[in-house]
Amino acid sequence: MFTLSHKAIAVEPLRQSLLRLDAGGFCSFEGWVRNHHLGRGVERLEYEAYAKLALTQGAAVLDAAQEQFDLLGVRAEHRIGELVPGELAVWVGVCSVHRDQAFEACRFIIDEIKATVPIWKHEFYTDRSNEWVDPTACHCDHRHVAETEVQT
Amino acid sequence: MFTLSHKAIAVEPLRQSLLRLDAGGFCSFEGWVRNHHLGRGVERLEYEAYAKLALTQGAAVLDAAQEQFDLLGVRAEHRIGELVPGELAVWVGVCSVHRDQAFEACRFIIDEIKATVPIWKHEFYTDRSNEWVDPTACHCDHRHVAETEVQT
Amino acid sequence: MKSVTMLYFAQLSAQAGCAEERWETDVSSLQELFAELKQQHTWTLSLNKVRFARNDAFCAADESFDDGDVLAIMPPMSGG
Amino acid sequence: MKSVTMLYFAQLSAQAGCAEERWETDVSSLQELFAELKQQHTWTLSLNKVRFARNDAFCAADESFDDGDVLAIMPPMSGG
Repeated sequence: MFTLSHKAIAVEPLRQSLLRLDAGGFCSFEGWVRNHHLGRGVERLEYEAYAKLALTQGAAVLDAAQEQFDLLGVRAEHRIGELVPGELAVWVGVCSVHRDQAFEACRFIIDEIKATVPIWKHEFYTDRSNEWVDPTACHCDHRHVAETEVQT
Repeated sequence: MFTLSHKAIAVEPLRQSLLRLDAGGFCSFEGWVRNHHLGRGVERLEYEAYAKLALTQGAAVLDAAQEQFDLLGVRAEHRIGELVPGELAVWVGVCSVHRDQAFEACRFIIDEIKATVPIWKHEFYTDRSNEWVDPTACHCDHRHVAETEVQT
Repeated sequence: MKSVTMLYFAQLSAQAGCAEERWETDVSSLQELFAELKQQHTWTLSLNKVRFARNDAFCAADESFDDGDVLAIMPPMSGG
Repeated sequence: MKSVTMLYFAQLSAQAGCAEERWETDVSSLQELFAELKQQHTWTLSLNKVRFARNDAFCAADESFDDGDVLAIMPPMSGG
């Protein structure tokens, strides 16, 4: 199940929803809001979603993971709205009989969510500028160039 | 920090010990006690440790991960004593600036813990037999042959 | 002439000054519609960067559309 | 003749009937000590399967030891 949350993501209920007596390995990934990006201080950010399509596409990503890997459970939740550094942006959890499949599926799911689920990150920096993050504008692994608007 | 616990592992305090404002990715792995192993029903198991060496070797594994990967935090805890299916046997958590390093380090750590930290699993089956698990006795990925003692 | 509901997101919405609008058009594919709207809203993203949805489902740039459709134009995703 | 404290774990301990014992020996390396104890305790594991520790630190099979040392013989690990 893929869900969107306007409130702080509660990790423990998500994790507990996956507990199974026949599972041996559980892998989770959490995306945390960092206080820096490309050398700039991040003060806060906003996630905007195309909610209806995000929910169907998120579910499709989890379905694809279940087809591709040997899993006993999958769950993901993405936060929407305004967040500050230290907050949880996205949670992915996977359980399986063995750890291989859990690790690989978890990695697959977060990569697919980032690339295909219609959610956008608007970063607000400590220098009062802000930017819609565009991962496709990378010049290399860790440098983005996108439209920067200085707040007036 | 690598720790051993005689009580149920509490996930949330471990996770919270890794929270950092400059970290963007967190990956955790949990080993859960399964109710089956190689086709046999597992009723309970006991983990025995060479505690003193397990603590120094566990710490060495985490140190090696920090040398090999670009990490902001690592933490692992292994349960000792008697466990039943569904309980948490081991927890590993890693945070980093980016998710690549978090995933890879988490995988490295659990693999190294399993292979090098002196802890042994004694499985007790629903058919009343029991066995000290020997991963090196694998004939293939998922079949072990080891000394089986039938309880009298 | 078809009348559609357009949905814009992130920088496309910021540059257009609205997240949703009615649009009347004679073009027949989403990519032609994008070209029309790019000029109208002075969008900076090029066609190869955007993705389209028709009635809440992803679709190709050369997809056609009908009067009354809800059409979305999306910049590169950046969730996670 | 050296007197050492032996530590056994898991199936080695189960087969020996004890987890710890004093042992008097004339051999000079851990692998020789293992051969001696394997016979004594009818252990089924072979040398290439076990690991050794001397005074709570891993060591090689050809390591020597001193009177008073604490020596551990460990079967393949199976934590996790």
